[in-house]
Amino acid sequence: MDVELSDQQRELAAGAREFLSEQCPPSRVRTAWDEGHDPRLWSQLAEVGFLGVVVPEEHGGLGLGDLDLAVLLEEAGRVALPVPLLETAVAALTLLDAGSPEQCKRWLPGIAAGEVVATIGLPGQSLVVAAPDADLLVLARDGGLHAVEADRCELTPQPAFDASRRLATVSVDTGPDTSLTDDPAKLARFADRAAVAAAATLVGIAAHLVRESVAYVAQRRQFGRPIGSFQAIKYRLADAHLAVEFARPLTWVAAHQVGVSDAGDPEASAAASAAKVAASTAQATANEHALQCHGGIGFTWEHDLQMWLKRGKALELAYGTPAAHRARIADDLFTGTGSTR
Amino acid sequence: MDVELSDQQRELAAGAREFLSEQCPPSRVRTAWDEGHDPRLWSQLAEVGFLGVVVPEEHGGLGLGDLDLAVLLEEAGRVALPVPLLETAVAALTLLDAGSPEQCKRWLPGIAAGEVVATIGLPGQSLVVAAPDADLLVLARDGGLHAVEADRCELTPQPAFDASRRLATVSVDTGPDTSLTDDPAKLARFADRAAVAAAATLVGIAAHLVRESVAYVAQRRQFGRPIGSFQAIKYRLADAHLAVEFARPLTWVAAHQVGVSDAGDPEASAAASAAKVAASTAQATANEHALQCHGGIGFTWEHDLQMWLKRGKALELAYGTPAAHRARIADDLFTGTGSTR
Amino acid sequence: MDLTYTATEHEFRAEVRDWLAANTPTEVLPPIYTAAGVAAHRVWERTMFDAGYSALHWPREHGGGGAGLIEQAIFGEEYLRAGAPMRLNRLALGLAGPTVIQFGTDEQRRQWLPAMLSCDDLWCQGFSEPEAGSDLAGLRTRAERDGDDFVLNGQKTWTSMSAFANWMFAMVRSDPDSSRHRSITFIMVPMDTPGIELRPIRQLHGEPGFAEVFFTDVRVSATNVIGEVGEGWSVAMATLGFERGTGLGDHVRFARDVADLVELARRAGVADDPVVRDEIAARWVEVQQFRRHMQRTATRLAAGGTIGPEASMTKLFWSEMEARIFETALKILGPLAELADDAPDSLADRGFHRRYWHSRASRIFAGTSEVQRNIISERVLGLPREPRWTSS
Amino acid sequence: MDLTYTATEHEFRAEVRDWLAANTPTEVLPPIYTAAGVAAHRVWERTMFDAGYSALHWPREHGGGGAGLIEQAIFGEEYLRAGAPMRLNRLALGLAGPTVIQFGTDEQRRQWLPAMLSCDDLWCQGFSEPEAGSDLAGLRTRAERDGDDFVLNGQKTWTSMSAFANWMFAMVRSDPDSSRHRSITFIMVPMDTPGIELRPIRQLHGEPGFAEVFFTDVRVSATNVIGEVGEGWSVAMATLGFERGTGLGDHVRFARDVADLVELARRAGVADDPVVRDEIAARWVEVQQFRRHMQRTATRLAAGGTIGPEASMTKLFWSEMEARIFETALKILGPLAELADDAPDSLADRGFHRRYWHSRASRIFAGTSEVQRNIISERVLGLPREPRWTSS
Repeated sequence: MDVELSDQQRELAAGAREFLSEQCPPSRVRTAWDEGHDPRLWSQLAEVGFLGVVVPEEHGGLGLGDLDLAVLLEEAGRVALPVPLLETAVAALTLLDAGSPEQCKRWLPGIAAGEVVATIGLPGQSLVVAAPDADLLVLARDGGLHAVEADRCELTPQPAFDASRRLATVSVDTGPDTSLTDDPAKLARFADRAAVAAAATLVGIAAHLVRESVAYVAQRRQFGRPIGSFQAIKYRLADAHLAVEFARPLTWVAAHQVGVSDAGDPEASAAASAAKVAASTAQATANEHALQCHGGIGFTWEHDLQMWLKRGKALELAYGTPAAHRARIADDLFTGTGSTR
Repeated sequence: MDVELSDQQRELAAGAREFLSEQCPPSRVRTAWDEGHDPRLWSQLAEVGFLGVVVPEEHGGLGLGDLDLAVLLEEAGRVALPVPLLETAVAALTLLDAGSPEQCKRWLPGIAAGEVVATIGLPGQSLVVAAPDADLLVLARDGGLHAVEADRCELTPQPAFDASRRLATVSVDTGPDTSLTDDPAKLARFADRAAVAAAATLVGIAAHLVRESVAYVAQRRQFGRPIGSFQAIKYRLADAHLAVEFARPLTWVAAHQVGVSDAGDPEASAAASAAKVAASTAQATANEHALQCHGGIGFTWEHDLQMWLKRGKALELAYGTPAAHRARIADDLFTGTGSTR
Repeated sequence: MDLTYTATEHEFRAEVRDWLAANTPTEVLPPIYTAAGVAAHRVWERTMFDAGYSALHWPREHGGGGAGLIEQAIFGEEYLRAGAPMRLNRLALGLAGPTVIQFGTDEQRRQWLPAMLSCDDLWCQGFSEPEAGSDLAGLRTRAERDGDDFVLNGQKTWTSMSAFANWMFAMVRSDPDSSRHRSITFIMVPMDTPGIELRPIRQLHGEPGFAEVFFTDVRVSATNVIGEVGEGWSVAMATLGFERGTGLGDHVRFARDVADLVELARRAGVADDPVVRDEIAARWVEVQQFRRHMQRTATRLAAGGTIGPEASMTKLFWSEMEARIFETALKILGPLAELADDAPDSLADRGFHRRYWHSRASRIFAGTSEVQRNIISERVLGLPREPRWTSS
Repeated sequence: MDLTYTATEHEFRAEVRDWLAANTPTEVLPPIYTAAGVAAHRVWERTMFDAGYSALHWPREHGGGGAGLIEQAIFGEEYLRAGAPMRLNRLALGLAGPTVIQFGTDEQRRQWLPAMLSCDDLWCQGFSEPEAGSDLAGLRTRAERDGDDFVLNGQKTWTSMSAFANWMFAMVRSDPDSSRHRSITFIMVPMDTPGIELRPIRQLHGEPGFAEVFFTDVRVSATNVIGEVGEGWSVAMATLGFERGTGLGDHVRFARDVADLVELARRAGVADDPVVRDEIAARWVEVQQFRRHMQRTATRLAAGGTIGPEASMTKLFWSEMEARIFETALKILGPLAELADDAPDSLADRGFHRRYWHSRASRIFAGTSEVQRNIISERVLGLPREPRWTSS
């Protein structure tokens, strides 16, 4: 029993934090809002191996697993990384899980090398992030999973309040040649992976919101004292910090379980849903309190806070709303396999 | 347009507050917990006219209406009155609304004179308050309303955590001779009246909880200062006070509407449900914060706070849970008459 | 208690409704942060003015409608129901005007009131400063007496309409040596005075509408002072009190927001989801609470009562309620919530995106929820004030 | 990350499970606030002692089980799953014992530890006072030196088990002239000393279990002081730190509470109500958060880490979670929620009524939620402390 990161994972986190804070300052996120996909940032991520973090070494990646990806995505959340690392990594894991050796060979080396931008579309959800930038779309369609090249997709761009999300609805001709699998268990694991990846990113976003707010209220003075000395402010941030710290280990465990369990394992699915609920809730708490602690300045376009506020709000509801995940948990609690008991 | 009490209603409130605080101090509430129904208190309430507040003058009452009753019940809530004034008054209003002249003549004078204890049983709800003490039970049974004498009822006592509530389940042989009405509109108004009367009582309970807590935290010192000077405590009580003050006018309006509208008027029903939700929520907020502000001392049997905490929690869920009332409002919002629009 | 209206009030409502039906622009006017929008709204305000509706709440002797509180509420309700344009000169009619009426000299009244009514003058407000947000009395903009003038140096922020306003009512510090509250002066500043510079503030949701206003040796005649020099704090508090008295009829706006939730749930296909229904019903109840509270407030004011610190309760309730309404909307929209208002698949309309984020700001502007809770606990409930801060 | 157990751990779990299955009393023991209950629980504790399970977490050299954190967690889980009786001498084994082990002399260890393990001595805690609740350092019970003794005068409150305990570990003020924290001494008081009087406190839900303890010229040997005279504050803080380290395996209790919610919903006929299901699922998620947090804490402690102010996060989370669990239960039960546990129609069992109200108290005892939030914001997040109070 060991519910903690390994030394290697801690190093990955520290390395990612250093790299991302240097290479992806808020100004670069802002640029992506205006100018779209940032191919230079994408190449940089490939160079340090982050794009291939879950790609096996034989295909040019680091060969790490779901938990390592979660660690990396928390760091991506902290900088509001404006490129589809989450989606590309989940696509890679899904190719590995459900694709043929040929399909893996065709796409994984390109993903690791940064030559392929991939994204994902979940069952029953119409919006696809980064669709205009993707070379490969892993989509749940017609009861199965499909790997589709970009030129077989027709996109309708759907602008979002976080411009870097670059959403679109996608219409596509699926066929036997695009099919990865029809196994519902693998379909479930695909959705679970997306939920956990979103949870990890949300933990990072929420942690950043708390951290920025703590720094701000410590120096912002009103009524002759730092506003961080007022209990009302202190308790907001204590509650937000609590929510974040209690979402993180659950998210790690869910990532680990989704990775090591059999596809469709109900305990792993329950853990994934729980992680998404907990991280979404933590983000919502941090989001509310961060803006309130910043006051008017946080409501300006100029202030960087908005980029995390918007990304957080978007991811809170993407890849399964908290309500949908709770409904799934309740089904298991009341009628399911007992994995939630 | 006048959403305020009349001078007469204000006088009623002031008179009731003076009378009840003198005649029904916490010690008397405590006694009722141990010794059951307090016939002397019942007689005193009759003498000042409170038991006949809604009974027409021809039957020996004050001939006032639903709003006057709500004003009185708020005061009853403030002292945690341990006798079934609420139930007796709703029974009286229902006899007036649905009973024959004979039925009115038979019961109303006795109610006003304090010779009859009455209680009510709502559709679909098994528990009846003060059943062991009641001479008359107005019960929703078999799709209609019935006025049943105590000796035709068989009781199963159901002890509650607030011992003064004296609950029982009731089995009864209804027949044409017990019937008041089969009109669904009148049945609806019966339930609406109970909900509004509960709401008014809850407002009083919640107001008392806030008031006691304000007094306590102003004098209780910790860390060398009154705990009422801590923002965390102040905000709890500000929120509770806000909830109470914003529940009261809605409760008044609902009482007024239930009284002056046609039986089953959907707007009045929506108002009644809204009042019960708002007052229950206000009580829940005040309940939580009052105990937290009192700390350990509030958790003792000796401290009087517990009597309001328990009565409040009981009434919060009685006469329609907040969830049930919200579901009814939602039905109206989505598919109903549009009275909620 | 009487929920009915008198025959006269019914007549008034019918009259207002008819007039609005006949005169409300059928097309949505351009936003007021654009020149075209200001021009279009000026035309509308002129129409209102000609009909005698521009300032119902002002006394007749000063060109207002002299309407009672109930009429004001009726007008507010009908105005919102008609979907009429937002009021352009809100700050003049709601704040600056009543201040001039109460504290101004006859000469000052003549100078400013008529042009407020006609919208020939547009006004902005100069209270907030970067270092004085919640702590209004912490303001630093200096006003030094120099002959018949004051010379202003400093900075205001969160100034709305400043790009188009030709007047600002402002609080300035006229005596740096005096206490925080005793050294503040309330003054009217012509916005075309040399030394005034604007820097627009773009809001989180992308819209403009606010600006920082910088004063460098801005020379303003001392005749523009309202009340006594050094007594501006109490004038300003009265001004903010006027703001707190408004909002009659606002429940119509929130009721419409809740009706929008019902509609959104239908369009999102979750109208039968009991969790969604439960939450929408909770919002509806809150709007009813607000509605009845506001009607009670109007009744009290109509009977000659006044609003004191209880105004903080109104602000706290509606701003928190509004935030909850739009959080509920987000949940209803689910993954579609993040779509911009002009996205093809957006289920939301009428500027949902702007309204959601704006509801988040409502808890901050015009007194944060924290400031309101301080006022409620200290001035309504009488709890002890915060201890003075001694840096440790 | 490794969610599996080693073969040794599996073996240990099996062994514990088997032992508990064979030895756990099949009938519910009388409550420990009765003499019969104390006697019955003493028998059980003796059984545990004989099996070597009475203090798994103590070092072997002091008679404990010398178990690692993981074993402790496994034992805690199995103990709760078996529905074994509540521990009688919790305060001795969890607080007083570890304090004596860390700060006591060899002589003191010999004097007290064995009888704690065997339950021959029962211990109570003397920290809280009427004027020193959240503000522990505000305590007033005086201890004056007189020859080889201290003479105690004052009052403790919220003392559990005091009617049956023969020892109390207490904080007393040994030097009224010194600063708040520097004048506190940690001392062991024999409860049969003349001058000690008890007044039972009945709790809100009707149960006894606590008492006020009055000291009038109570003479205690100075050899009973733990650590140095005047250094009792740091000893007591370490003692409370031990408390914060416990709770491994507690997630089993909360998981069972959530399972109870599911069962309650079935019995109340609302198992298909999506609003109820949504809320129960939310509670389940919270318990999973707590479970993984506690496992992570155990991992850290097992690796030699320590718990500092983060312990406040654990307390705040579980106490707020527990209160939410039972609020959810109330909503599920609806109008039946107010029924006493022994009412014929009560759907709740296993002391629901007591558990509901107790969950309300969890936010108050052992450091209120306010105290925990202060610690988190100041000592974890580093925000400024409260300003000092100057009466105004």
